[in-house]
Amino acid sequence: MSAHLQVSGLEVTVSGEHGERIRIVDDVNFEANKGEVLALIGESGSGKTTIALALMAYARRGCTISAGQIRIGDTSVLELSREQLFGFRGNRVSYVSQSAAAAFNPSKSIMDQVIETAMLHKLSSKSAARSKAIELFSSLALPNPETIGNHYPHQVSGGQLQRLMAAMALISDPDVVILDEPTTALDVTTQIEVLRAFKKVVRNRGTTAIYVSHDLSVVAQMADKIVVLKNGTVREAGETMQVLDAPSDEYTQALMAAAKPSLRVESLKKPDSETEAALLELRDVSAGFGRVDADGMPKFTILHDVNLTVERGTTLGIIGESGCGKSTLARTIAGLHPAAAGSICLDGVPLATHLSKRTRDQLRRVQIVFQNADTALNPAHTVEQVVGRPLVFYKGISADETHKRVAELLAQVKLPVDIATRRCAELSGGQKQRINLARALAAEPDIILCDEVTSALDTVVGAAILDLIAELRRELDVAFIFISHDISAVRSVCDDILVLYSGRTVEFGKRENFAAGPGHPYTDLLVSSVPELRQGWLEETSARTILRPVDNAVDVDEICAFVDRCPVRLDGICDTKRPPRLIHANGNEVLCHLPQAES
Amino acid sequence: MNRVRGAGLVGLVLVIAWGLIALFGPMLAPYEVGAIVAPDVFERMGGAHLLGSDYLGRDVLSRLLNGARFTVGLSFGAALLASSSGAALALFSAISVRWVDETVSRLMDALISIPGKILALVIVAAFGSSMVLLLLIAAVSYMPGAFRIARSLAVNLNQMEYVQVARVRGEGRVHIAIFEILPNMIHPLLADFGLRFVFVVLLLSGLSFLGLGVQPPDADLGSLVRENISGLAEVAPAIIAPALAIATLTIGVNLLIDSLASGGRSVTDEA
Amino acid sequence: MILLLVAKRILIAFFTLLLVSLVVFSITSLLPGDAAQELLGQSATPEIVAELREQLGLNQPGHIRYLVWLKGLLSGDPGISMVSDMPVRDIIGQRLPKSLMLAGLTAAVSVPLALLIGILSAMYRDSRLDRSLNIVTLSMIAVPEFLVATIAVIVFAVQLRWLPSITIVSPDATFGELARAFAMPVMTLCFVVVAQMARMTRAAVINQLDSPYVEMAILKGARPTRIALRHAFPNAIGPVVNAIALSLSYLLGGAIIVETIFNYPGIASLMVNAVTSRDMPLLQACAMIFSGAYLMMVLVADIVAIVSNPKLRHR
Amino acid sequence: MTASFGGILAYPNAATAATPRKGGQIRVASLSSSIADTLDPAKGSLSTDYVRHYMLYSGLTQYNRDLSAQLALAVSIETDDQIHWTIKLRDGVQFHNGKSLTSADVVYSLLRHKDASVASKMATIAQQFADVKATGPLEVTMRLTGANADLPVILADSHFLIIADGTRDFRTAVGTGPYKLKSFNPGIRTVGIRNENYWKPGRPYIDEIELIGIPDETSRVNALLSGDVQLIIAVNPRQTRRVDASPTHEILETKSGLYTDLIMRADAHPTSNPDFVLAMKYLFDRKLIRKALFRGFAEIGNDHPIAPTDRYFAPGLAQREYDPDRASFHLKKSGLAGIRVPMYATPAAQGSIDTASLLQESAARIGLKLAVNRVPADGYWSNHWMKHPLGFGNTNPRPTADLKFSLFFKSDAPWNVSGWHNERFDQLVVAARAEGDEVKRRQMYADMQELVHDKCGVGIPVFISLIDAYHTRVKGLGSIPIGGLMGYSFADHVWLDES
Repeated sequence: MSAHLQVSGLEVTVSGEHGERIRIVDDVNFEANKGEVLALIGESGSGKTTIALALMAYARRGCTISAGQIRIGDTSVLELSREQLFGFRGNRVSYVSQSAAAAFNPSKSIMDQVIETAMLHKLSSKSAARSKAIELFSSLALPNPETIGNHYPHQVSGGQLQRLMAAMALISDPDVVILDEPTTALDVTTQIEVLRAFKKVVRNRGTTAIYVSHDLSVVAQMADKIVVLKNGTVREAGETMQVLDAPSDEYTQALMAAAKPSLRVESLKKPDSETEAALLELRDVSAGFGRVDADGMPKFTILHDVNLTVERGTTLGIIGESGCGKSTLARTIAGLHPAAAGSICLDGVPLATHLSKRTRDQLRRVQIVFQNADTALNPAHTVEQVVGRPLVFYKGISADETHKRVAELLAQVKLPVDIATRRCAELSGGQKQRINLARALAAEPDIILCDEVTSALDTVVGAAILDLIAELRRELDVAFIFISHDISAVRSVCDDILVLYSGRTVEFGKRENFAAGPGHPYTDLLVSSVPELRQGWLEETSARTILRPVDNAVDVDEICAFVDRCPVRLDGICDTKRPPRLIHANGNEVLCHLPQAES
Repeated sequence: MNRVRGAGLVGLVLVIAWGLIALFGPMLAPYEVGAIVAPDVFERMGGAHLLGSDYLGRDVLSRLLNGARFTVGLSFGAALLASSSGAALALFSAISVRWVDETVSRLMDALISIPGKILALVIVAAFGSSMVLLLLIAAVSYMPGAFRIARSLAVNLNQMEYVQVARVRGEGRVHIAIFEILPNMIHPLLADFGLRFVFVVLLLSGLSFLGLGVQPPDADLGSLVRENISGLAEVAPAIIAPALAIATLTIGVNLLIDSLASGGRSVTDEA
Repeated sequence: MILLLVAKRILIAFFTLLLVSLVVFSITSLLPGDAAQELLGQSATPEIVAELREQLGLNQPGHIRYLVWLKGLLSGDPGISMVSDMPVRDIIGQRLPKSLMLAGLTAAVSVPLALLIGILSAMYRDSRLDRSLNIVTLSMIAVPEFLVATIAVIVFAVQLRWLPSITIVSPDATFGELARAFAMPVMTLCFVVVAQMARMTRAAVINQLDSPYVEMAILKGARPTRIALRHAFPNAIGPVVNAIALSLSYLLGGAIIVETIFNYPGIASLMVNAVTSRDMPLLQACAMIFSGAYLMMVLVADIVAIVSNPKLRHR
Repeated sequence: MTASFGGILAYPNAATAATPRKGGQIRVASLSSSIADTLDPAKGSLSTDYVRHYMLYSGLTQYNRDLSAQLALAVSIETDDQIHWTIKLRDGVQFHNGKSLTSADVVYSLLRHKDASVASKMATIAQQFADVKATGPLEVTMRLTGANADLPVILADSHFLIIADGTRDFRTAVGTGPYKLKSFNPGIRTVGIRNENYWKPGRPYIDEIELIGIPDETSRVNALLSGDVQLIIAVNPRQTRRVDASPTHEILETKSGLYTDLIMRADAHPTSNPDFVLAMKYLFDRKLIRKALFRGFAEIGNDHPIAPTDRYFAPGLAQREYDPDRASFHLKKSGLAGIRVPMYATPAAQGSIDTASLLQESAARIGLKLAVNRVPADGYWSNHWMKHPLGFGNTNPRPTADLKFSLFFKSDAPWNVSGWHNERFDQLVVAARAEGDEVKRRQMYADMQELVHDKCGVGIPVFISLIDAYHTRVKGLGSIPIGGLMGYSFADHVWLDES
């Protein structure tokens, strides 16, 4: 018996600058049986999405499927006529894309889009399609399945959209569903819910699925088979168990290594003296936007009374999900987003809230490195201009000296010197992020604020950047604030960790304390949501109970901000009073009503 | 892909050809611009007068070779002035405090809402007609459009993280405007410049219809069409030639910008 | 939300109009000669001019005249035309509907045409059709409009005698007569405005066609027409209406050449008239109308953009 | 001396063979169209106004084909001394509203030109009406400030058409003319319907005339050729070929005294230099101007304002030819060789821009640089005309030689365009005006022509013909060289043939 899905000799080309064809997918073969989940794994540029799209006989602009065979059931996909393809796509094979927020049409209601496939292929009546959609919504654990379809895409959250997109893909009961990085854009706490929903639906329906991802840990939870791709070729293929336990290809091994959490900071640096003022100290800092009221507080508050201290040469990690205010915190420290209340002191000297009132030296001592190196480096400038500018600006040194110093800095971030003459736009993502760091270092700052510096990078490249940061810490007397949503990254480079939730510090303490034992319920949730690189982890992790929302009438500032999502909340206390700041046995500060729980 | 490049190439060839004619045309002209040299008016092509004669019996080829200079030169100058002053004002506006930005924007709105040809009419009536004035009129008419585009570019770029990095570094506004924002506007502004060039060519020919063109005996291409319009019924080369000249010039410039812009975002906005 | 926006924009519009009137007034006060001289023409002698100036109130200083005019306008009276001695309101009242009619008809033809061309070129991007349409639209603006109009007249009116060469509209004209009368002016104006709108539509739709949700629709098995019309276009409405608004606002003032050639008594030639005869109240009124029309078009475009976008609508 | 203009009414087209036919409608396109269009004869400033006014009103006299005066509402105009005039009015003439014409209407119509608030174009001319009195219900006596034998001709001017006593509101028109006003929109159109009670029995012929203005000359011809209008004024000579090519349309050329002149101010440098002036005059290639600019629709001029068709034209005066050598000689003599002089031309003066380019061309050959300044038509008369050392002007046909000389050349004339001052010439003007002896008068005018030709800073290269074009169904059209469309008064004369 032949496999349900069979790909052989697949080749995809793009046309190069001079009209020549460049192969971006080269002789790819794999197969999957009915009901199996096959994972295509690889980094950006590995051709995984191109292959996935080829399964629907679709190639993006400029690409051509130039050779190979794809069989689904008894259909030879690449031989379908243009007209047949209209009936095939969406009907026999459907697709869930990485960014649901972008893949939903912003101007049409969700329900219209979910049932569109059924309507296009005349699979059922409109009302039947609607009820089927509602059924899928509830089996995907979406809230309010009856009404959620009436909303527009921007009105629901990213995690919900991702599940809605799965419903859209499944409405036609396709033979094969392609899930292209469906959880990459999500927070870990959301990701686990979405993964669980996908797995349940795929298993229950016996759908054959292609799961495209760069994340081995996620794939470990979902896939029966893994195909490892690099530069458009298959590096390794096999059962999930076998690939994870005994990877034969060295690239697979490198992937595995990068995915495993590692500790990059060996020794904790102690403050030189207790009497010396901390390098950076924030006291009761609040910030927000909108009209400022009589008390000087803005209409929408993003940060609530944040306190933190960074000692010279240490690294503070700030972790939290998207929207928790962690980037605002970095911008507030940098003076880009003026604080509404509280104080920020550098070496005991208060900093002006707005950067225009800070001295040039104060500005020099605090540098910020942004998440997205693509937008953080001026594409019109050369590397030397970018890295050299702080030297000229702060030190006013000569051109010759600048040139020499730039070379040193490039060496420091492990880049070849000849890169100095190239334009930033021509560099790769990892190179850009290194330049980004080199620019910050050029100012010889006391502290560098790193805002999600690895999250836009591939795993291997991101790991290398983490290594670099760890090395810089060792070699230079620079403090870092390392902001991330990725707790393993934070744990690997930081001395102290601050957990931010809804603009409030919910837990603060030493890094070691976060590896083990219970802390704030939110911290626990974060830690437990990070997928582990083994099969079965998803099933072992307890499903989250759906909680009753708290009465809207209560002023959220007067109760625990986490109460809506807290699995261990105490009704009558958590939803009525502001939580106290407790010191746990391990020394961590925790913002919670509950005494330290035993786990 | 290759074909697009082909069209761009055609555009480039046309633009270069007209550039050369603008520069060297007067030297190549077989007759004096103002001299009546043909025995009859609206003569056919060929013979002593390659493109025939005009409504007074002047040599069309000579007038065309001379006229290109004005159309190309004036349009180039005016478009350059419009684009550069619009961009400068936009940069200034984008980095200024809100009320300055708002006032400048409203002023541009006010300017853009006065029809260009009528503005030209008023200004020519007020100050008389001269090359410099025509250039200024065209520049003023199209400056608000350039401003709008440049401002929206500048406002977007102003939000970019590299600009924030510069700000955190403590760089002044002028440095940010000139070294951080401006270099990244150049490409779309160039495409916009090409469009503005075309608009100016058309405005000038519209102005020549209203009798506000270049001073005689010289005539820009639009004036050549206009003054020979009575030869239209007999399909005189005197009117066909300059009309074709305008068409090839504007289409050439458009094709060239299209192929340049197809790499990046295409920038097309209001007149 | 929308009401608030409208209110705010109208306020800004008033400010802009004030600015326009100041600009127009200061430019025109630089004009040599005045209504009195123009009224008397070649036969003017200094004494008569002085006397007439006195009567027209032209001997008052400029800023006083401006304030008087502004006061009148604010109380709803744009004044009396100096040249024709008729209320400006009546003169405009005769011309404006004609201009609006021409602009309206042109819009009714050009907008669907431009959308069709724009969407078709976007759908078949870089195809032979796209390139031909591109050349066609480019050629449309590449020929001076007075030449287009004159060729049309010679072909359709003089040679073929299908259409009238000048646009005369009697109040009791039938639809057929109207269509014949307006065919050529509308066509000429379309030549001017269609290209720009079509090119903007193409760019805006292509912009949407490159977005992930369009790829999603393709992968659902939707056909190109459905993708262009039902998926991409609704999201391109914002920039498209903006381009349309800008192009159409040209139709009132930019119609001067068409009005001249087809002898159509619209408001653009009225304004030219006002300039040449130095009829300040009339000139100012025309400027206010052009400027007001522009601001209104832009406002309407913004409102349409908001209404068409659920993100802005449901905020 | 007694001058009497009485007796039989002789209409210009009385000799036409065919019998006029009544009925039909035509649309006529004139030149201009603006909100300044008026129903007030005193304010008429452009051809459309004149045509409209002649449609709606009648005057005391009207022009003959030779621009002499013919009686109209007046049945006699008598004088002994060219100062005191007695005018008897036609009995039984009714205004469009039924009111009868009386002497009060005439007095009002003539005296209002002296009222500045009327802003009459004829204010200066009307200054000579020292006194106008009604001396009977149908009799008016006038006293002039000085002798003027041309009064009857002056009264034929459209500005002096007769309106009802006390009329101030010109939103509508109540006259005694051949057509009653049906509708009037300034800048758009005038529609007149036949006045059944017109004082000329049997006239007018056409039921309804719609008058529009088409300023664009190509559009005007197109409108004629496409059948949208049946009669047009001011065809550009270059467009006549198109009309000729149409079997159903014809051209009507009227040779006239219209000229575009080069004005060289006597009170400014360098045009005060008589040799410079002569050099300029020799630079005119008159034959080329006639051929190239006017396609033959012009008569060669001789640098004085009397056209060859005028009865006072002096044939003995030698024609000045294009002569670059002499021009060069005079330029050298003037010591101004090599200077650069700005020259102002405008669309407002017909043909001036092209004439300027031709002059520029021929001047360049003798080393004189003329910089052509083209300025817009609006504002030209008040801001440029007669204000620059070298510039163009344009003078419409005037009915008499006296008017031409005394309005534009006499040293105290308001429009002494070149600022010329010649005592002998001034004396001749006054003397000729009062001279009753035709032979002596002719000699005086010949002397004046020679003076202007030799000494005055005005160059008149050609006299421009007036060109109308019409559909061949339009009959009865003739020439009255005061202006196009039969001196603007076609409505009184034409009829429409069976198609």
